[in-house]
Formats: sequence, C-alpha cells, structure tokens
Amino acid sequence: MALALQTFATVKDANAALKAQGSRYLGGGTLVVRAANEGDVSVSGLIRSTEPSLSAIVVAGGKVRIGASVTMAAIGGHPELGMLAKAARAVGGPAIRNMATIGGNLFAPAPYGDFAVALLALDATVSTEESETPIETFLANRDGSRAIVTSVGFTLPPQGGFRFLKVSRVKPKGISVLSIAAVLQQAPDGTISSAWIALGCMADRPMRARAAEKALLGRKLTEDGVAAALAAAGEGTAPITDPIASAWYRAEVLPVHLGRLLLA
Amino acid sequence: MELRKNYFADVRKDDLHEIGQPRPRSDSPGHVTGKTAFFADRTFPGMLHLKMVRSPHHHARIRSIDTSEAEKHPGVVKILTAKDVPHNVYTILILIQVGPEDETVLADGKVRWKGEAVVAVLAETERAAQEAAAKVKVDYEVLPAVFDMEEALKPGAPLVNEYHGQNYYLYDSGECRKVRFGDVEAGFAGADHVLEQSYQSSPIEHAPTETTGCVVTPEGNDRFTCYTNTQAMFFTLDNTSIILQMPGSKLHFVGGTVGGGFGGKVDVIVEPIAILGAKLTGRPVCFIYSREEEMQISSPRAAEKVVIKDGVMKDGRIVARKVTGYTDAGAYSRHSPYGAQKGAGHYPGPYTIPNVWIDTYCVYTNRTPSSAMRGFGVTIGDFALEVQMDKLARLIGMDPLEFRFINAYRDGDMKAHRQPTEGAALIECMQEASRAANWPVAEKYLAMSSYVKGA
Amino acid sequence: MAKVPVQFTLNGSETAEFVDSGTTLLHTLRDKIGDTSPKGGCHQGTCGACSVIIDGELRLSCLTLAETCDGAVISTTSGLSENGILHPLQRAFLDTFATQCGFCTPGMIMAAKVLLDHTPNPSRDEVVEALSGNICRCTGYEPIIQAVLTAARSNSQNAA
Amino acid sequence: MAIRRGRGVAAINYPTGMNLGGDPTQALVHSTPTGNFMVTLSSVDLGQGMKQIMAQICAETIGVPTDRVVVDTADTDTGPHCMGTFASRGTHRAGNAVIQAAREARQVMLEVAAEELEVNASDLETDGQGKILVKGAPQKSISIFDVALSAHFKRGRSISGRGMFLIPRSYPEKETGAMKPSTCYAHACTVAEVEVDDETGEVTVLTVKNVFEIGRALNPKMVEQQLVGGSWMGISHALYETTEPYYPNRDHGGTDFNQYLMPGPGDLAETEIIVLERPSADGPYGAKGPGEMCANPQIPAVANAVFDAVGVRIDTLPITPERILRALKAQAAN
Repeated sequence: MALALQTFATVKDANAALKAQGSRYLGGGTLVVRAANEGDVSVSGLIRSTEPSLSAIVVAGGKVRIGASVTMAAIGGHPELGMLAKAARAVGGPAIRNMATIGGNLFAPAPYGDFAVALLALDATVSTEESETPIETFLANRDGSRAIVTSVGFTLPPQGGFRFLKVSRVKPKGISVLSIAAVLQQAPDGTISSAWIALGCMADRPMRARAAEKALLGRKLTEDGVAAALAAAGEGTAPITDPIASAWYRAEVLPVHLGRLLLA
Repeated sequence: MELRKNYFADVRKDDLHEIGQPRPRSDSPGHVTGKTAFFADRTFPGMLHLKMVRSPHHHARIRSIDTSEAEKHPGVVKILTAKDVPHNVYTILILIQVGPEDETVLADGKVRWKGEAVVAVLAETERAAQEAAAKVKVDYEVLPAVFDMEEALKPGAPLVNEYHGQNYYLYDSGECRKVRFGDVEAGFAGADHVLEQSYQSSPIEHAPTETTGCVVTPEGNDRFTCYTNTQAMFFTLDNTSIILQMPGSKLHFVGGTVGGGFGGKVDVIVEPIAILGAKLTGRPVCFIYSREEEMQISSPRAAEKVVIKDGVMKDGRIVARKVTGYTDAGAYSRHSPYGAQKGAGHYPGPYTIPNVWIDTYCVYTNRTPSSAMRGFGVTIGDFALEVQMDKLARLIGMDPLEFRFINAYRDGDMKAHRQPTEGAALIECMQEASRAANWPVAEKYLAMSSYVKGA
Repeated sequence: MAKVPVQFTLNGSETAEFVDSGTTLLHTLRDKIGDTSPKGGCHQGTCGACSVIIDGELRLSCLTLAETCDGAVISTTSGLSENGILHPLQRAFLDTFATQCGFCTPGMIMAAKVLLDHTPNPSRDEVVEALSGNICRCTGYEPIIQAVLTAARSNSQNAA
Repeated sequence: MAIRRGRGVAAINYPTGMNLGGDPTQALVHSTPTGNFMVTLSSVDLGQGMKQIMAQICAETIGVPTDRVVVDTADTDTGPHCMGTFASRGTHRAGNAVIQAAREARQVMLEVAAEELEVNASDLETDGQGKILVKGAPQKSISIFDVALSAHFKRGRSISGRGMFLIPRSYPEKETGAMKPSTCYAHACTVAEVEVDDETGEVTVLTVKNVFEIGRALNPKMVEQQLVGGSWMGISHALYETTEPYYPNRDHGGTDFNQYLMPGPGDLAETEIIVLERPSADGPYGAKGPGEMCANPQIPAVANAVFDAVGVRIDTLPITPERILRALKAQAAN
C-alpha cells in the first residue's frame, strides 16, 4: 500500500477517517512522515484536518488555549506566551519548530517531548472532540489514544512563576539528557505555597516529581530550603537509557539540575 | 590560520606562482548554487529501488529463506539471495593480496552480525521495496555470539568467521603483526619506573551528510554505468568485477563528487549488488543507504584496546615501550587487518626509544564490520600514547611538554621498525605550541632542532 | 495509485505537478521537478540538508508532503541567484571558504537566508541558533558562521 | 558546584599515504588547441578539494595560471588508475603523478615554442601568466595560446604528458617488523584548555591551539578549511562520538544526527591554527598529507586537560560526562 493523505475540513470527519486500519494523524510531520520515510509500513494512510480552530491561540483572562496544530515557532513567538518561549524553543532547530506541533509533542517519546514536560508542570488539560482530560492522565493513556487532540488549555502562571531547563549534550540544539519544568508560587515571605514540577526523560514520558514538590512546600528557595526536594527528586523515576545518557547518569544529575533551576 | 614561515625557511623555496596561493575553489560556485551534481542527483525513468533485508541476530544459522510472499507484493520486480551472486564470498583487499575471502555479499547459510545483508528486494518504489522486505521470511537458529575482544580470543569462544578459523587475523608473522627492537625486558629492568596502562575506544561513525549509495543504469550495450560516491573508483570497479564475474570493460564508474567520506566510502558494498540488480532486470537501480543504515550498518572506525607498558628514567628518558594493540574488526576483515598493521608501523609514536616491542592484533567479534576511517590504525593509538606520555611526565614530576622534548625523534634517529627518521618536525611544532599557548619550557628545549641530534 | 495535483510557486515560477499522494516535497522537487538543490541527507528531519523556505518559513522538505504545499511560495537555493549574480550569502560562502564537500551547503544557505530576511544584522548567537538544525561534518561550522556574518555585513554596507 | 579548568598537551606524527606503499596513482595532462590544460585522473574529491589542488599543481608545473587548467576526474572510462582517496594520500600521490605528466607536457610545449621562436627549448621559461619567454631576453616571447595553436594545426605535436607515482610496497619482516610504512610524516602539537563541571561531568573545550607541520600549504585557505574542520572532529571524537555508547554491549546505537553526538555550532572551541612547512623530500612541492592527522592530537590533549582540571583519568573514549562523573565519585569515595 502506498502512503495516501486525506485532508478534512473538520476534525469530526478526520476522526471518522482515522478509524481505518493503518491510518495516522498527520500533524507537523516530524514524527509520522519520518516513520514512513524510515520504512514503518504499519502507516498506510495519513489523515489531517484543516479546521481553523486547530491553529488558534487564545489568551483571555489568564487562561490559554492552544490549538493542537500550533507550532513550536508560533508559541515561541507569541507576545503573550513569552514565559513559555524557552520551552517552545527547546524543541529542535528552527525548521523543526516551524513544523512540530503542540499536539504532536504530546505523543513524542522520550527523549523528545520537552514541551509536553512544560505542559505537565502547567497542569494543562488536553481536549479532543469528545472530552477534556488532565494532561497527566492523557500522557498515561496516550499509546491507546485514537481521538484527534484539538487543543491544550492551561492557566498562565504568575509572572516569573514558570521555570524551564533542558539539558543537552549538543548546543544549541540537542535532544534531552533531561528536561525540567516547574511552576512555583511563593507566599509573601518567600516560602513555596504551591509547586508543580515535571520531568522529561525520567520515564518513557513526562512525569511529575511529586515527592520533590511536596518537599518544597513551606520552604524557601535557598540551598538549605531546597535540599530535601533535591534529595527526593528521583523518587518514582525510571529514567530512560539511550544513546545520549544512561539511566544512572540521568538519575545522578537530576538533583543537580533541579537545584540549579530552583536556585537560579 | 597563521603560516609561520620562519621555521624551515632554509629548506624551502617560497617563490612559486600558483602553489601557496589561496586560489578560490573551483567547485564552490556549484556548491553554493546547488548545481553540483552528487550521485543521487541523477534519476532515470523506470529506476528501481533496492532495499535490504537484514539480520536481526548477532549470530545465527539460516535454516531457510522464504521470499514467495514478497515476490507477489505489488511493485516488486526482483528478489536476490546469495545464489544470485556469481562470486558471493569476497574480501576487498584481495586486490593487494590480503586474504582470505571472508565476507558474503548476501548471507549464505549464516549471519555473523546484527544488520548483515540477507536478501535484496528491488521494486518500483521505495515504499514497495520496504513493504516487500517486511514480507521476506527468514528462519534463523540463533547461535552464541561474542562481542568482547578478550572473550573472543579465549579458547572455546564462539567462532565468528569460519573463513579465518580463529577469532583473529593470521598475519605471515602469526597471530599479530610484530615489531621487535632492542631488548624491552632489559629496558624495563633498568628503568627507574615502569607504568602499564590500558586504553579503550568504541566504534565511531564517519557520519557524512551524504549517505553511501549508487545509481546504476544499463547502457543497452551490455555495459553498466554506475554513479557512485565511492572514495576509490577502480578499487570498487575491480572488486565489482570479481564479485559479479563480469569483465571490467563492462563496467563504467562515474563519481568523484562526494558528500563527505572520512574513510566510510572505501568499502565496496552497494555497487556490486545494485549492478547485479540492473543486470538481472535490465532497469536502472538505485541503492542508497538510509541514515539509520549509514549510522549502524556501514562500517565504523574500529573499537580499539591499547595496552602500553613503559620504562622511564627519572631524567625523563623513556628506555623501553611495549605496546599491545587490539583492533575490533567485527565479523569481517574489510580494511581492519590493514589498520591493525598500520598501528604496528606507527608505535611507539614520534619518540626515540631504544627498546620497543609491539604486537597488534586484528580480532573478530559479532558486530558491524569496522573498516577505514580518517586516521585509523593511528588515531586511537595516538590517544593512548599521548595520555600515557602525560601520565609518565607526572609520574616523574616533569612538565609534560618538556618530557616530550626529551624523547622527541629527530633526523637520523632509528625508528623501531628500522627506518632512520627523515624530515622530522615534532620539536618545532612543540616549540611553536609552547609560544602560542603560553606554556613555557626551558630555554634548552627552545634551542633544539629536528635537524641534528644535540644541536 | 491516486495522483494528486499540486500547484505552487517555486523560485518565482508557477509550477504544477501530479504527485502520488503521500510523496514528500523533497522527492517532488528532486525527482519530478528536477531541482536537486535540496539534498536528502537523512529523511528523518535530523540533518537539515533538505531545508527549503515555504511561505517565508524554513521547513524540512523531507518531512513535508507535497500536497500540503498547494498554493505555497517555495524557495530553494537553486533559485537564489538572479541573472547570474550570486546572492550575498552565496558570495560570502565562496569568499570565506565555507564549503567543503558542499552537500550541506544548500540547506545551510536556506537556513541563513531566513535568518537574514528577518534579522539583517544578527549576532553570532543568532547565527548559531539559525544554523542549529543543519549538520555539517567537514567544516566544524566556524567558516559557515563567519560566512553568514560576512553576508550580513555586506548587506548592511550595500544598504548604507 | 564548581567549574574547574585544566589544560593538556599532545604531540603526534602521521604517515602520508597508504601504509607500506604499493598504492599507485596515474595522471594524464594535455593541452587544448587554445592552450588550456586538461588533467585527467580517476581520483575522488571528497570535499577536501582534490580538483582545485590538482589544478594548482598542474598550473605551477606547466607555468600557467590555475584558471587555465581543468580537472576531469573520477570517470573510469577516461581517467587512468588511482588507488583512491584515503590514507592522506590524495595530494601526495596524485600530485606527484600530475607533476610528472605536466612536466612532460611542458617539455613538448617548450619544444614547440622553441621551434616558433627559433631558439633552444632549454633557453625558454614561462612567466606564469600565459607566456613563454627567452631567458634573459624577455622581449622575445610567445603566448601559450599561440604555441598550442601551432602544436595542433601547424606542427602536429601533442602537448601532453603521462604521470605515474608509485612507492614500492614494503613487506614487513616477520620477526623484527622491519618495514617502511611511509616516506614522509606530518606533525602536530595541540594544547587544549577545558572547563569541567564537577557535579555533572560536562566538559567545555574553551580553546585549542593547534600547530601543524604539513610539508607545504599548497593552498593556504584550503589547508585552513581542512585543519579547522579536523580540529573540530578531534574534539568530537574525544568527547562525543560513538555508534555503540555501551560498547561492547551492542544496544542503544544511535541511528540519526540527534542520537549520534557531535559538537553543534554552539559548542565550538576557540580554535587557533598555526602551520609550519618543512617540505618533504618526495611530496609535490614538498606537501605531505594533513587530512587525517589534523583530527588526532585534540583527542589526547583534551583527555589530558580533563585530568588537569579534575584529577581523574578517563582512558576510554569518548570521555562522556557519565564517565567523568563515575570517576569523580570513585575518587571521592577513596
């Protein structure tokens, strides 16, 4: 079977077409077209939708909704999403960022998917035609997910409340040794009142660092204050081993990089 | 870049017209306009795409190959197995009498590394070839494999390659290439310090931006034109002639514009099977490595292990050096026996040492065959030698750069392989490095010269 | 096999082709149209040799399906010089000896062109970032970075 | 956290050409009717600039500007045999073959010019600009354009030459290993300066200062290209590259340019290149082969610099952050 592309004006029609065996949704092409080029013969039909809402970014009242077809470049260049620019620009080189979509990033296996790490820290929700799912649940079930992701929504954290770090061997563009995103809220006295920390490469998909989050509550961002969080950073992680680094290395340097991110 | 003309001015004529001039490159205008024709920039009507079915096992016996389903796949034109290749067992250096023939173009009865070519599929499109390749059924009996050179050299290790009969290349000098100069044991006995250290590398890929490949077209007169990015035109033509049992006069190779080589395109892998495909189908054929094939299937630089034992005096003289080098050839020879032998000629490095013992082994393991790469036989050896030099200097409390001056070879010094040194320039390089890096050394070293001892 | 009509502007010329559905833009440009300036170095999106400019944005033609480019404006390195006069970037690549094997060069020039179109006087870091998706194995990148900076300088001198 | 700095040195030599010789290359040179020169070879240009260098060598030898020379190479129907482009042999072997062929062609050219000018060929010289002059009487001259026309249409001569370069093969003596691996050697000394992050094992190469002795820089800008790129590859080998990161285990081999690590444009060391020229006895205009050698000395220099910085020896390539970190932890445990 040759590869064939079908384009639909609505997500609804595209969803219906996706039921056919061997069909995959085409976002920016960085995952699916690559797989086909590399001889993945399980992909025989590509489906896409040109519904305009898929490409929209809506920021209103502190809430953000980003259509699934929005590219990393569009996020990186959006005037109201400046705080996310670092995470969006962490994905690939310029050409990849002009193609790779936020929807696709949700499905990218580690060490890819750095932006999904940011979305996890932002406690985003992932929408399809039918449902709206917390991102953590979505990521856990993504392998069996068939419905087209239409958008991702989240609440903008307060100014300076979002931190992101990607560690790569190759600069400025390399895939992750690990990535860390954190959304922190501080009480007037500087103590942490809320902490959401997400990790990339510490499992086969983005994961929360719950023990570290907990250990930060009520503490200040000082060397002593973060010590317990760093000690707990690895809890529940199962880092990947790949050509970039071993699980051992990732586990060893996670607290180091988390410390640098928190104390920066 | 800075040319330091003050060095060796007495032996050099600098009044040339064209030599020494920074003339613009004649090929660059083609590069910047995208007009330069690389081999894959030629396409022919009716061209078939060749995809290889590869071994998923490191070492296995092939019980059977079933291509019936693949043959029926739409778009498939021809499927090739070992029996289709006229002279299927070959080795590239046979042209310079380095044998035995030890490698199959397409696996025959056995695979010896994960990724080895087993069946070639020729189809109308790349996609059809990929789909049909997935339908080829090969029944394997998995055999024990060996990956570690030391394990491979132990008695009872799985035999990697029957054409050799043992897991090392047999030189005319025996299990290794040897150099014996002076009395190395006496040197160690008389040394103030003896230091033995072991160094290791792993395989390295050339990673040219253009992958290995060729496009072949039948000329209609029983000749075949092969557009290729080989690094060696006649080397490839002559080996193809042997493998296909086809007179060289039937073969026309066109190349010479290559998107990076670094030694990775000296093997003869894609051309013979693509030409065979063109011959048996009468159609143009392209066989271009995917990036994954370039990374994991094409020969890498061999992994090497180098053990160096040195005897050194407190005054900085190295009095004895014993080097044992192991080159991980993978499953087949390709250029590795040559590389290991090149190491024997290179050690003990650019230093004058009175007692030297060198053994270099070419070892077979069940991994991707290694071959030529920029500096092979020397690159990893230089890493080992120069880290060892640093350790020796620190052992005797001497500046590492000064330590090298003491031992540097100079014109007339006898090398371990019994050639007198000519044209040495190590000392001058180190003198200039001392200046450029602001790494001061004693005046006496700055006064040295490669020309004559004691000067 | 269904053929799909595709129409786009390539280097200023209206171009129409029937392609097999699912064909990449890279294959279409090279094998159907005959513009071989984009190179297929990996077909994975990891080398940048196939880079082209689509509607003003740098894209990888190996991961772009031709039929998604209907109505697009596409530029490739082969269309960069006008009336035989090299583009300042091409001139700079020559003058600074920034090409060796030449396989990465068309992609590098595309990446650099998009940068200079948006940022006429880039910093070194901006050049580095712009080239970061393009692999070169020969030069060690420095000559290419210098070429882009040189082209930017010559542009601003011409503008002045 | 501490960023610790260190520096290391390495000095090396490297043989030019195929080990033990026995690797021939041939060349043909002929003039066109209007005095342009065609070099015919089967040598391969990998991007190092073989075609340009052969043109300059031919031009120098014949005595014409380089843009009067065209190199036709790597077509087995037309080009005579070349062993191939590897082992730092291209410039040395093919260059010598081109010189020999060009000398023969030059001799015919001078003979035809001598007939036209009614002097002895031995009394003629070229000005490098396209003219042949009588030594000591430069007002008496003839253009190479006219000489070629005369050779073709009047005198019936072929301004052409054949070149062949072969270093006889050396066979190592079995027991002692006495042999002749090469006829000439290039040299280098590199000093590398690094920073090592002692909490992550990450290495940044700050500077490399490379001194290369290459016999003769036939085209200095092209030499620079190769040496700068080679220096980058040496650093890459030292710190990044492997197809089998867990060797001898075969798992996790990289299959793309994201997984196969090489320094990116944001990882570049400040690189200084200094070139010395001690012409080799048998090289074309003294040239040696620097193509492979230039990527070697950075590897041990960086390894030694890492030790200088953090006091641990990594004797296994590549020197990854993981290997350094493991060694630092072992050091701390002791």
